[in-house]
Amino acid sequence: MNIRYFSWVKDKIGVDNESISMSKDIKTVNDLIAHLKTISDKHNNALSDTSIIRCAVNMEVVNFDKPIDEKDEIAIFPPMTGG
Amino acid sequence: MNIRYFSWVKDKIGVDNESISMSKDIKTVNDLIAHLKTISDKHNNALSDTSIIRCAVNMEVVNFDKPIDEKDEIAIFPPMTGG
Amino acid sequence: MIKVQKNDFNIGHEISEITSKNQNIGGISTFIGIVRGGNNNSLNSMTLEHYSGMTEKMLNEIDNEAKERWDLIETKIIHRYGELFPGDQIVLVITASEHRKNAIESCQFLIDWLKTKAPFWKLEDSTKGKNWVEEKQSDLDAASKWKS
Amino acid sequence: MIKVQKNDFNIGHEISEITSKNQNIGGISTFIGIVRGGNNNSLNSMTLEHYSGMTEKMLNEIDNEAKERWDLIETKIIHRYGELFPGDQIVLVITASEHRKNAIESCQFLIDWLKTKAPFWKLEDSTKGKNWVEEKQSDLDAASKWKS
Repeated sequence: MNIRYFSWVKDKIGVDNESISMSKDIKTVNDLIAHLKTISDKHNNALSDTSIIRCAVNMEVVNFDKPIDEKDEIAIFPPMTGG
Repeated sequence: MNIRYFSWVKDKIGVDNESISMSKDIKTVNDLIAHLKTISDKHNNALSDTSIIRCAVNMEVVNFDKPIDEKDEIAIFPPMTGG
Repeated sequence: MIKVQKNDFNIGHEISEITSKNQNIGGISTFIGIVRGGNNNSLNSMTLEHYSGMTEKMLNEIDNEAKERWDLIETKIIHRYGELFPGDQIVLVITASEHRKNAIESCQFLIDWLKTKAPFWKLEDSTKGKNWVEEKQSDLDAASKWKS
Repeated sequence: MIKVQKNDFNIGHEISEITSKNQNIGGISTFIGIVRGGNNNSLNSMTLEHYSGMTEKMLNEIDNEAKERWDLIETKIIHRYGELFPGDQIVLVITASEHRKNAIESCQFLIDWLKTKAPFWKLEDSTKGKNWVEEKQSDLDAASKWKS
């Protein structure tokens, strides 16, 4: 599963995208974030405060209880500041 | 006293301005309009429905009880439709 | 700043004049009023009559009131008069501020007030003949919501 | 219509494109967002990162929603990305309608939504270093008032 990062989430993790292997335990965005936090201190630090983390599945911002699977395009980023 | 007319008030009266001699009876805009209506049928027709008549004294829209005197610049017109 | 003129205006030029002089603008709102034509519209032309002198006075008053009510860096009102044709620009309002809310609200305020407070009268010349445009209740309602 | 681009835009040109194709426009509202500089501002540049693909998707969705909620003849959203400098234009919203109320309200709606729903992130480079701009509560409040 490929995951894209933007803004300071990208800066803190240090890459703008990465592939992780899916496991049966990762059923929702919540599960994914919990898993990502175990990868490294950088991941844990970047994703520690989920109140300022947003997730898009297939280019649509979703709640963290959203079910995901391997074919989904996942992106994780801070609140958007367009305009 | 010089009076300017605009829009259909001007069209109905037939002139865009005219001078009338002030009398002691003309103390307010109301008095002036009552006087103007006696000048001709055209005046009477143009000014018959005061709900759609506005008056500016010295370039400021006023209520019809506004006192006026000979030095004032008077204009009579329909509701404005700018913008 | 206000202008009452026969000539057309160019929005790009008018905005540049503002942005070139002010470094702290974060948002610019504009409104352009246009003579509607086309479709089933039988309008040939629209002639704007105005009360020269009073127009400038009223526009300056409205402009100053906007600057008192909102934190604005610059404002501009350009209102044309004379004979205009379908598609022609009638009026331009520009408001510039640090934060967008002030520009957006004051731009709406200015155009709402112009509709009922600026001494212009519109004579439509259409296939049905010549007709002075009447005041609209919706315009009075729009203006009245800004009463302070 | 939406455009996501690195290049600058010209408001006069963008408006002409709309008015030349539509004969029944009575009012055009626009909003331009600009990189604030000057005064005590220590900003060197602002870099807009965006999620290519999702940006176009979101802008199209917002644009379509505006057309559903208001009677509009045409809309245009142009949003830039990349490195911008104080005074540079960031975003342009144009809405055109027969009657001004629809253009004015929908223009405000669009810019309010862009602030919190378009996948852009702003990196400020100032004398204090580099800093990602944080979401503002005032922007969330502005967007939430349009919830249908």
